[in-house]
Amino acid sequence: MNAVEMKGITKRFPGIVANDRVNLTVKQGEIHALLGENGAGKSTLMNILFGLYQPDEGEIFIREKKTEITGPNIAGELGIGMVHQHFMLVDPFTVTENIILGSEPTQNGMIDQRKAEKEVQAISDRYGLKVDPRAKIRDISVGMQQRVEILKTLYRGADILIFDEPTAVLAPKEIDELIVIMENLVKEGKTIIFITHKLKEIMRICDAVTIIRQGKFIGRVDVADTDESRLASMMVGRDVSFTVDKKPAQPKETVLSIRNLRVKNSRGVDAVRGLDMEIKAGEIVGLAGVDGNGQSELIEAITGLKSAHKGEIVLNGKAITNLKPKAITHRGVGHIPEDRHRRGLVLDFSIGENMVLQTFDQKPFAKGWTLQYPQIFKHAKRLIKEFDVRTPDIHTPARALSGGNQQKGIIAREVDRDPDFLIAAQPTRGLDVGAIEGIHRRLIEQRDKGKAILLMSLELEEVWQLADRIAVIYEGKIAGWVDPATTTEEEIGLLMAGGQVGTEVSS
Amino acid sequence: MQVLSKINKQSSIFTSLVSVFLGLLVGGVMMILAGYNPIQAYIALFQSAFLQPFDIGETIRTITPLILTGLAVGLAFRTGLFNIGVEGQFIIGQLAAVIVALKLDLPPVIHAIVAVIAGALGGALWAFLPGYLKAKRGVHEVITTIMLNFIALYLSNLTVREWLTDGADKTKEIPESASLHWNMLSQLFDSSRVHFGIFIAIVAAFFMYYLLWKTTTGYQLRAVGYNPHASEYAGMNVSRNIVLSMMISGVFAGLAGASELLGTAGYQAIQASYTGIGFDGIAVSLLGGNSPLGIVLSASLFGILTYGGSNMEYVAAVPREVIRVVFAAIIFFVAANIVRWVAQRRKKKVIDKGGEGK
Amino acid sequence: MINSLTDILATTILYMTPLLLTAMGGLFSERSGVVNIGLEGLMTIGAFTAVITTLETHNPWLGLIAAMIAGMLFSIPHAVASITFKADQVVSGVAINFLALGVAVYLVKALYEGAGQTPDVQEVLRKMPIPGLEKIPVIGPALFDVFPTTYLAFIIVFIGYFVLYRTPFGMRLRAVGEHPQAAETMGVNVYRMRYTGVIISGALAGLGGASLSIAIGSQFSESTIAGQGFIALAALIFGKWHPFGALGASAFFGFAVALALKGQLIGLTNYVPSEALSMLPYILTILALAGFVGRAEAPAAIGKPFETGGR
Amino acid sequence: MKLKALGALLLSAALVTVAGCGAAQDSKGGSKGQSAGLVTDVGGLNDESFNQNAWAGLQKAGKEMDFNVKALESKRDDEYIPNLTKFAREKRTITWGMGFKIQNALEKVSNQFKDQHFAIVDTDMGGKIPDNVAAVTFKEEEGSFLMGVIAGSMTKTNKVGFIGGITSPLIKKFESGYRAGVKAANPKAEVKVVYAESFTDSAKGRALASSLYNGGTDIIYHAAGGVGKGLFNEVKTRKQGKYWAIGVDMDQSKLAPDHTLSSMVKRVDVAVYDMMKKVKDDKFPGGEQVQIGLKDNGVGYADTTKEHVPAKVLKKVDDFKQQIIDGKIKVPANENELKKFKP
Repeated sequence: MNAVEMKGITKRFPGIVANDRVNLTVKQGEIHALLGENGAGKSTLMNILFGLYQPDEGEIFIREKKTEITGPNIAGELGIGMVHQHFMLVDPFTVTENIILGSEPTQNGMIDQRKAEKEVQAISDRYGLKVDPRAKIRDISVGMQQRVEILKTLYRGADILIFDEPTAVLAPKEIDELIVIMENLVKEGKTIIFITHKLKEIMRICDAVTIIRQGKFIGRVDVADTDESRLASMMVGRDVSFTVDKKPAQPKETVLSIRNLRVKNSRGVDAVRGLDMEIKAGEIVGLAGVDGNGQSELIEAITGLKSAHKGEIVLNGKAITNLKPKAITHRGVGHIPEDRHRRGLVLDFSIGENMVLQTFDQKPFAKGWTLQYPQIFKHAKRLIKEFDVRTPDIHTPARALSGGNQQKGIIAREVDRDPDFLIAAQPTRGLDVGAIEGIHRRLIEQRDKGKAILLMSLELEEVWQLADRIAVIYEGKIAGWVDPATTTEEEIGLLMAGGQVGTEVSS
Repeated sequence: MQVLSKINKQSSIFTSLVSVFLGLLVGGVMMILAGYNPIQAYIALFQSAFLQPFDIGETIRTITPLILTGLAVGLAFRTGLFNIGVEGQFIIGQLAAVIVALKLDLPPVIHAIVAVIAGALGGALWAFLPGYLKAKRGVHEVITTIMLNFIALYLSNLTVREWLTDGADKTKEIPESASLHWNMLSQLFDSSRVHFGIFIAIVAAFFMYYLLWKTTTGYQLRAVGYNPHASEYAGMNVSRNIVLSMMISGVFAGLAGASELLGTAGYQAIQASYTGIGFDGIAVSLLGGNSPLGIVLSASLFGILTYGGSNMEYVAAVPREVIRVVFAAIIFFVAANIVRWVAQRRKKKVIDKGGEGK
Repeated sequence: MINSLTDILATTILYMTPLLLTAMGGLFSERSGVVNIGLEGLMTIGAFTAVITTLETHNPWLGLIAAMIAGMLFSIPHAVASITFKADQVVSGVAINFLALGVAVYLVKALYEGAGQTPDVQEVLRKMPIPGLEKIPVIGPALFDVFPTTYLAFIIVFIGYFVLYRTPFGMRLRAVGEHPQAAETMGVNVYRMRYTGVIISGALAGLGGASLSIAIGSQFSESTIAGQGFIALAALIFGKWHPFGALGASAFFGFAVALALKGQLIGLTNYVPSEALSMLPYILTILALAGFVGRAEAPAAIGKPFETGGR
Repeated sequence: MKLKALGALLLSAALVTVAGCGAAQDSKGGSKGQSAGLVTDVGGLNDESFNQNAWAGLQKAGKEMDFNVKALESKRDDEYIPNLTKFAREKRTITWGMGFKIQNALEKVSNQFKDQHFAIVDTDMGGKIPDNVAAVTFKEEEGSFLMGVIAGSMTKTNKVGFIGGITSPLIKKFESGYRAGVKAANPKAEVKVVYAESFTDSAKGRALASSLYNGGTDIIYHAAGGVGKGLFNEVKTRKQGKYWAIGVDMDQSKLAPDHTLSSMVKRVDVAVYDMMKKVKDDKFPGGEQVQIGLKDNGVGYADTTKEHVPAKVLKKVDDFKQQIIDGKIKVPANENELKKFKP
């Protein structure tokens, strides 16, 4: 029996056809992958299935019955549940509160907290989710938050579960756990639609794949009949190489060294706890680790956005510990920030204005107190051209650019300042394959120019491909150094989870 | 509270004009239903604002402080701050100006300049406190500025009664040397009280434009207003910019107070309640889209309606409060962007894609 | 001494009542994610309607109900502009203040032949002692011999807390203010919740205004409200958007006023000018905020317009 | 939104139409030459106080002596000049400015329009009255003195109160007279004085009154405008016959008929009417200060005083009144005079 069948779905937005006659057939009890690049129209299709959008054309059959899904409520009644990529969780609420929101069990008009907690516990136990029903969302890990998302759908009795890029934020160990959970779910008779662009995961757990590209339906194949490279070319429309071309690193003198660094997080708890690290000119050091192990605090301490209360950060032989961000920038640190919308850009400024975010008050962009717009624009035009930032013109607000072009803009700005040390935090998050390739090439190019680069990424794959050495961070300390050429996924996974590994790479 | 850049971008002159027209229409409907004659009322209103040189002069005088308080609110908005305290900074501006005018003995012109500067500094000082508390202690500026308004009012009354006079209701008239009264200008408008303050206001509007869009300081102020996190990342001192923004806002408010005192009133009296000019500045700024030119235009409209409202009451016997209703309606129409909404309804189903991707 | 304590407490209660009612109103609006600067205006319209209705019907209870209804009606433009039209919520709130004061004073003038204030209401709400409890020393006369609106205010705090934190409605309302998209995916109608929040704020602020005009006072004029709505807004923020916080903040403000008044009565004005004492409540509030309260955590989605399906 | 907003407006407007009005403050006299204008202070025309009184007097004069009379309300202090100028330009025979706040404005405008008459109430213009201006002031201290006599004679607790509006010389006149009156009638009685620093905050008035009463005060006199409303609201809820309020400016007994001992009335209407008569008779007292006190019946106690004040006390009051009229008692008008005052 087909659990879901979507036929000829078309959805238009102003200027864009997000879905163009897309078909999707999912059999009962299978894990079905929906594969496509960012912006291919996966999310639109799923939002239609979930009732958030109405299709302009096409039909939907749920369990072989034609239906119209006019809202999330209807989807819920049909047993469709969605695990969102950006978690739809209310931070100050408890796990239970998040789960029961919208369909609260009541007694005399009051929420029956105890009953709800019991029920949540029961479902959690049944599928092996191990969540604490009373914990507040803001206090639990990302992996745990994702399980709360899953619990939300199960609590509502969903048997068709949509997982929207669920592994993007998880550590390898957590991914393993998630896969076990998914298998449990299928065992219990659930059907899963798995949105992703990670081919390995598809090969590992899925039964079938539907591929869409630029809003169009490309095909449906059984996983048993295909392989990674074929899926990749169907997704991208051309052949894709999985390895990043790079020569071996030629590390020179030490550019950055960190000794016994301690940094508190926003809640006043030590997030970086006595961390040591050295990065040399001409190498990329990858910082791997599960989200929330002190990566962000480390980077903010290096760049002066957070103060370290112990330890030392030395750049080119001079201490930069707890200097102001401006001073650190001047001494030659470039920073591609983790969250480009929050930190990297002033979205309401034009892309041109964003290009001088740190240098607006220096010559030639300013003369005394006045800004020299002609110079600023000239500079911006050059960067946009050199780094291939696609924008109608330099006066376009940064907000209006695509994620990839925003990121290219930031990289252009940071790289052009010619820093000795470049921090790239999650540089390709949320970007499509084409953009990722370009950004990776830029980073390698900078390395080859003799820059020291710290690459922080939650995507192990990325660290692996780019880094010359990998530092695994666990609970605010470097748990171990590994050589990407020789290490195994198990080894890194173990380090990320706090285990000990015998091998140590000398630096 | 987020920066109000949105309305600025969307409100074209056309939107504003249509909104003004609709607002007057609402006022007219109210008058008809209450049995008044709106045509007669509006004629009386605009006649009084424009017909005679004296009235034109007085209208300009009414507009003057509104421009300045509008700029004060607008500048703060631009940098992500909601300065409800313009009223209090206005009062302190008056107070500082009158103190200098009465207590110092300086030659003409210089005396006036010093008094104006004192007013500006007074306003800046009064705005420094909420700015500092916001930047350093995270105290919401809306609360502190509301509180400081009350404190300013009492402080002014106290100073007038205990220090500037011997228990009197109001201070002496300021000396000629400190006055912003300019005989030539006044004579031009049939000895109305239009005074030098209007030039201060216009210069302030230009200054705001230049500061925000042409200088490094302005670049930082705007960046901090739009995105404090990115500004911090880029090495700007967010706290300092918040304090600075409040203080510049306070300077505008203080200038409004000083120019009102030195140009219009000529003395400081014990006040039973607020003048309302500071609060009106909020509306002026919002209608003007927080841009200097917009603020000058909306202050003009507000001034015309306010000044003309008195004559409307006199001639057509329509309670002038209807003007407040008209203004409220205009703000609603501009804020809800009624024009764009209608246009969208025509096109149907057109959703602004630019609003996505947050 | 005991007498003074009772006195201070009684004045505190008197002053905090309208603030508390209005702040509770603001709480519902802002918890749903809609900033409400218009509380001042909603109080104004409530105060006006209560007086007019009581003058016509000679029944102050009808006055209270009418004030709530009028507050609700006047909150609708704010809801429509800021929720449906996605207008800036601060702007819309400012417009509400203009509109309410304009309409109220316009109508007073139109109804009473140009008068600046309404006639005096004879049938005001009187203090209602609770037999037995009012006899308790010190707190009895202050807490249990008060206006019905004061009891109402305290009841509303508890009901408000209960509704917000114990009922599905409250949970949904808070969820909408924190993360509307999350609430929407759970089948909560964000628009409806926000409309409800804003309209409740209108009702309670209307009640707050009425408590000033037909319980504490007995008429309406342009200066009946005179900034109380803004102080209520401050109390809401001071109280960190929590019912008991609002209670504490209103009480603190009332207490500061009471201290200042008491200071005059015991002859402090021989040493300190009375204006200085009048400033006291405002100075204390700033000190309290700067000293121990510090950063207030607003509902996460406050002030942000909501678009279906957006992220 | 438009529809709903309009709906609300329609509703409110319909209310108005039902009430059926549209007040015009214009009472056309129809005379050719003679006309008068009145500019209120920010209190507005219907302030239940001196603006309203003055307007009543002017209207009466208009009717009886065939003046064309008109009034202009001022919303803010900066409107005094345009309003006065408007009447001056209309070449009105006389233009009235109400209240001390209007003094500077009237000074300027009268200087500009030298051919026309102006009159101002409640200030002597610092002693320098231009030739085309007449200044009318009241001896509020004399009326307040009588209130003090009533309070001092009738207090059972020997504690009486005074609530002032914003501290200012004018209000100090009321306070000084009142204190002197209490002292004269009952040297043992203590006067508790508080200022609300507001003329509008009736809640503050109520809290102050409540505290005063709780502290043993049994009679309170106020000179605090709208703040005084709070006094009446409070006294109404208290035991009749034990707690009393005394009103000001007009007979305020209707605010709390069973609790109002008396009111100090200030007959602005009479003063205005008399002045208009002088204008009519071409005897305009330009450059002069017209001081109106007990003697001229410009201040005094309200007629309703007899309802709660026993005849014995009333007689005493009348005695004092006569002494003041005869000049035997000089009532203090400020704190310094009060210090020297000996009954």
